[in-house]
Amino acid sequence: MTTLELLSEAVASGKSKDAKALVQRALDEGTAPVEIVDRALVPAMASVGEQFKNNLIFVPEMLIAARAMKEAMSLLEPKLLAAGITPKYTAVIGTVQGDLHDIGKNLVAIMWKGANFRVIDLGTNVSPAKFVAAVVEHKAQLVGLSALLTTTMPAIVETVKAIRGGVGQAVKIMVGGAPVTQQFADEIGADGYAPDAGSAVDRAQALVGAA
Amino acid sequence: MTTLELLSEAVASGKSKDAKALVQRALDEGTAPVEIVDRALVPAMASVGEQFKNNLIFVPEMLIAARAMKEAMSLLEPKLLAAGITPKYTAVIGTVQGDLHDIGKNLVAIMWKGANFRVIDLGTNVSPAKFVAAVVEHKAQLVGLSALLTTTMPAIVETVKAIRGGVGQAVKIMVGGAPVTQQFADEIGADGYAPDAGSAVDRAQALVGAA
Amino acid sequence: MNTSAIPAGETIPGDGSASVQSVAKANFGVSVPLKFRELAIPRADDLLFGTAPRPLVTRHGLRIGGGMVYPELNFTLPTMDVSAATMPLVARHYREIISDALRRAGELEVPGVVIEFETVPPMTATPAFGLEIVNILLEGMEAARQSHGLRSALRMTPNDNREFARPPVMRSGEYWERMVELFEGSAEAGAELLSIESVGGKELHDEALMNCDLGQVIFSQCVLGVRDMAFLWERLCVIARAHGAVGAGDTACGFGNTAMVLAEQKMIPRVFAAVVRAISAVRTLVCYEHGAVGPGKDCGYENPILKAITGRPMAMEGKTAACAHLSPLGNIAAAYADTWSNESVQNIKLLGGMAPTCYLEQLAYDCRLMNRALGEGRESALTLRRWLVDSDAGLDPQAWILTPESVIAIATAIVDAPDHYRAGLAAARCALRRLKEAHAGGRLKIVPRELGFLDSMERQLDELPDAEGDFIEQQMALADPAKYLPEEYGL
Amino acid sequence: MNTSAIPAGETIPGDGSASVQSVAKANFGVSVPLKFRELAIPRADDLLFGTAPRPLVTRHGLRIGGGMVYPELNFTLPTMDVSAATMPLVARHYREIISDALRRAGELEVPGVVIEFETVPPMTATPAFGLEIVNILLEGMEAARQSHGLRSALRMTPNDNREFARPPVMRSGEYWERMVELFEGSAEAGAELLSIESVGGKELHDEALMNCDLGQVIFSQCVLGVRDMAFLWERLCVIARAHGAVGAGDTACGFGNTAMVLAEQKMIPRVFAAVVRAISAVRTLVCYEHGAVGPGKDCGYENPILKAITGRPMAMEGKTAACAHLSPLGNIAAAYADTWSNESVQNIKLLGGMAPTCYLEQLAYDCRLMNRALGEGRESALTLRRWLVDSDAGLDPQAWILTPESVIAIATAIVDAPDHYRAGLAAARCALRRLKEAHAGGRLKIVPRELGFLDSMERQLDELPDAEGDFIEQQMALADPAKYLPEEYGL
Ligand SMILES: [Zn+2]
Ligand SMILES: [Zn+2]
Ligand SMILES: [Zn+2]
Repeated sequence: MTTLELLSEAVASGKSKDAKALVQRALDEGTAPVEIVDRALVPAMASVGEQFKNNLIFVPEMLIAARAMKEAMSLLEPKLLAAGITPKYTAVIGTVQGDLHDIGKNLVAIMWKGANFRVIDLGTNVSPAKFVAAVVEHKAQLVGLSALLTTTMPAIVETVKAIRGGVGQAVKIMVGGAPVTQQFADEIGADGYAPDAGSAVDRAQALVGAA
Repeated sequence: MTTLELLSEAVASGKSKDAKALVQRALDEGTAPVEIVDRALVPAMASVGEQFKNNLIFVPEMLIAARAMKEAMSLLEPKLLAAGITPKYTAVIGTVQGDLHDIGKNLVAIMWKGANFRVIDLGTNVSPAKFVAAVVEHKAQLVGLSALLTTTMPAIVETVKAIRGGVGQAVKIMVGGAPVTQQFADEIGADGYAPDAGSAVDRAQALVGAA
Repeated sequence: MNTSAIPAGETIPGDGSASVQSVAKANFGVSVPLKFRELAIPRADDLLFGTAPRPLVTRHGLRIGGGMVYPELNFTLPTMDVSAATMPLVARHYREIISDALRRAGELEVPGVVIEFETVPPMTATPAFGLEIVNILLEGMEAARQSHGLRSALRMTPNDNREFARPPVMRSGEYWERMVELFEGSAEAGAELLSIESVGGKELHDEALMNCDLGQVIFSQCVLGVRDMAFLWERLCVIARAHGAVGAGDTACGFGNTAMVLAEQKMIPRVFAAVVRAISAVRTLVCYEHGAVGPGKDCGYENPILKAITGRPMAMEGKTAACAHLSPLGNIAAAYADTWSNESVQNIKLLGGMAPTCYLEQLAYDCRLMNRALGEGRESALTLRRWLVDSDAGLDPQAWILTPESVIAIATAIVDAPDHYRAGLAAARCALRRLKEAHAGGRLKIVPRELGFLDSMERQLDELPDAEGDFIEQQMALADPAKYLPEEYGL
Repeated sequence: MNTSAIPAGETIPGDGSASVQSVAKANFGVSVPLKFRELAIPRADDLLFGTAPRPLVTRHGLRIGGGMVYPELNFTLPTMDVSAATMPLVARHYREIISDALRRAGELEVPGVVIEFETVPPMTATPAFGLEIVNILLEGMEAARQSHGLRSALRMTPNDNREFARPPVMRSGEYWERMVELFEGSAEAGAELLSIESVGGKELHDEALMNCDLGQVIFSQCVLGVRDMAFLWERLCVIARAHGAVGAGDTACGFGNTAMVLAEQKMIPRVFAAVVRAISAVRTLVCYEHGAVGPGKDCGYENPILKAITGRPMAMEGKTAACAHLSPLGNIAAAYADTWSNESVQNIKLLGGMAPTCYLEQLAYDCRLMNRALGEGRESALTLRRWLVDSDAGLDPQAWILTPESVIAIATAIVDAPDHYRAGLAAARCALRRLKEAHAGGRLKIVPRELGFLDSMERQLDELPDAEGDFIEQQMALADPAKYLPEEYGL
């Protein structure tokens, strides 16, 4: 196996130390940082995401892979930054105002990062204005709104309105969370809906044209 | 007991023959037709409606009273008509397009008649245009829309729109039927909602200002 | 048809060759003797959920009535209209329903599930709409079978649109033809169990209920309804045979359940609704006389009586159909269920998930409980049946006539009668007698303002003539001639 | 508190005089020994629905745990926000819910009903909103009692808003004060059963679940949660006593049920969720150590363990809470229910009526069945319990740890431990051992990709120190210090 293949395997199986060492070896072998990302790290996380989506692995297993990816990236990021290379797509994500639930939102954030999105996580109980400001500031192509309470679904509506009022159709809006349905997403003019974290990556990539 | 009291009792207990005879006796005694209606028949049916609403009697018991009322009226109507006296309020009622259920609608029609409304029953599967035409033709103060299927609730919405478009706020619109809720009535701009036939009379009278 | 020639353990046939056109026109105006002359289940203790003398084996091996109760899931659209413009959304709903509900069924490891597709009127009026959904459901069912081995069968129940004509045209015309077309297409596509909630006679029955008029009730159901069902079910069973499907069963939904709902709303007395239910068994029986093999339609609370008569498996619904209607029969209905149904629920979101999936889960657990008792053997199953029956029987006359002893008594009264009219009369008398006895013995609660109706119903029955011909003449004189077309019933 | 001094058959007291301010500040940072040192129900065959050694008698005479299972109805608003502007509409919803559901309860002649009012966050944040609804519900309940003799009791469950501060402030400040205000006002208005789904420790527990980290699970629940509940429940019981109400119970909803839902979504292994459930019993137990008398909160699936330890009645929910969440515990949960709940359903229209009314009906029939079995005596009730348990136990690890034998084993492990930390450890070990044994013996199905977690959980437990002090030190070093405030737990 090549170094990149070994690296990919190390990340997918969550071996942080091995991953870091293999990144160093690949760099030593003269592989360009962007190639290490595109040919080893992103495919590794894509495969992990796929296994997760198909219920072959659980969240903790995905999380250790994500951690290995992060370790690997810690060596690469300064070099990519120096070369002016950043992820192609930026996503803003948060739980809407009045709602504190973040498990689903956190999972989606992790999976988007694995798919090489830059993810700005605004946390929970986020006001519409804060969403709009973040989309503008980070030039996001995608924004993800999450809610778990039925009492906070109106806050999704308000947030969608605020984003459309602020930046129009320029940003794709995805919504999710236990009480949200495709029908609700359609009605409020969101661009996408994902019933679970597993399908949120495909949907996001399709929306921004990365699929 | 006076003749009018006896008549009232005969109607309430559904004795058609007695009721007819007692109307004749009252007329013979020189009581004015309009007084017979107002002081014997309407109170009798109001008491029957009240008993029905409070679950003290069943529909068949209400129906025989309504039949006795009808018998009694058959003697009075020509005289009232000749004197130019007609019921003060006219109501149009029907089951909306695409729906055939009429039990509830029929009951409401009977109860409204008992409360001395003139009732134009358009039957079932009634188009919005037909509702509008009937409201205009009969100068109705009230229109009742009924639906039982969830697939025909959109037809209620269409019918309300058509009526508002045709005659504006001039007519009060009541809606009812199994899938209908107060919330739905509010949302579509209906004036009233009754969860059951028993409460449809009070609601109708309040709406037209007869209560 | 010689019913004793039907083999126990009916299997859905591979294919057939007869066609709906080949059924000779018969004169249904003449009095037809009952075909079932004895009970398939003569003893009350053999009337049991999950167990039928003549079980039905489906293509994928569900043995309905063969020792296990299966969930039967029903669902419908949220509030919306159905037209060419909305069909993409309609299709999406059904795709979502079937994949989500069957995924859950797989997770709960149900041993099999019956899916019922009951159309809304526009889907019968435009069979292409209905067929599109049939195919979506069958695909979803096949996907679930392949991915996690979930066995299922599709029950197809087109809405009976014939009453859209007023007065209804029952045997020809647009409504009839489109309905037949949908039946044909569905059976061809793979729907295995053909069912209907047929409406023959309903055009007079609604008013009969409002007037608590037992003569008109019997006329609507046992004269008009019986003749319509004979005509209809002959043809449905031809269609079924031609495509390797079966005629499953009908229901007196528009009759017995309308009465029950009116009674729940305190519009008519419960004792009256109870007698109407007993009468309705005679009408629904006709589908089995003309080839239906079960499972009878879920909402037919007369099904226990028909199970006793025919030995066929029956779908039942009770407490877990509260999503579709409230009832006084929540537990007792389960005592006889071979499939256990939620009747109908809209595809709307509940906190726990989409409503059809939530109800699938509830049905699955109900069935698990019944199947545990069945798995321990007959004595255990009878213990559970006793609790289910005693739970409801004493509190409502409609429940009382569904006790095993009432069921056997009414079923016996029916098979002992010479024709459908007198069977209806006998069923009514039997039900009335059982209500009176139970109330007198303190075993059944009847509220005071209903008591007078027991006697008035008896008086009504006493005034009905003995011979069907006289009865028909008497009742036709009373019925509103603008409301129905006697010739559509061969009268 | 000397638990052996509690009289059997607790009755809700008339009134009291202590005040919430009078509770002395205690140092909850030190290890607290468990108060329950033996099981109130030591034999598996005495663990039974409708039956608790220490029943609770309510003001209007419900005897919860006294030989009968009562429905406990829960409901919430449709999708809408709650603010001063929408309160008239909010009030209309609750008025409609209570009158419609109790009318149906009366028609079904339920022997009594518990109504739970669980607030949404804005109703705790603005206690006047919550109190307006409390009064509406109490009026509706009183009206039903007067018009058709329906007995009921109100359980008040304010949403625990303390986590709205991040990191959460547990013992003071706006969120705490408004919540106490709502508890006070509700008890004063007549809410009889005070409950809460308290959130102490949840701020670390969510991540512990995601990582399947048992050390952090035990730290969150048995160190943080236990200390928070001791603080909280001391005060709630003072409020209750002051107004003649009782502290009913808490639940590990945000812990055990979050794990269960994540397992249903295949996010984390079911075996892990099962062990989390066992651990959660230690946390929830604390409310009973500090004066709660039951019925424990419906969604606490750890309640059977707590019933065994405390002898207090428990609310349970299962299949008929599918409206609120799917679960693998649909039937087995009923085996221990003293009240039987639907957890929560929105006030939306189903075809059969408003959803809370439909669910009231379903609960009523479920309870009728259990009460029939109970009415026949202990052997019959144990027969039904056997079916309920066997229905689910072998199919899911979370169900397996709720078999009567598992419940007694885990309960015993807890009361034998010297303190809450070691009780959590013992509960986890016991649950793990039972899962392994059952799987090895072929009695419990565990899917292959979960099997590895059995060993990895055991390894995790082996790495935890013996002494609580060492454990706290170890886990605090691992926890994200930005997420919680140790001093809010007396650490
Ligand atoms: Zn039906
Ligand atoms: Zn909960
Ligand atoms: Zn609850």
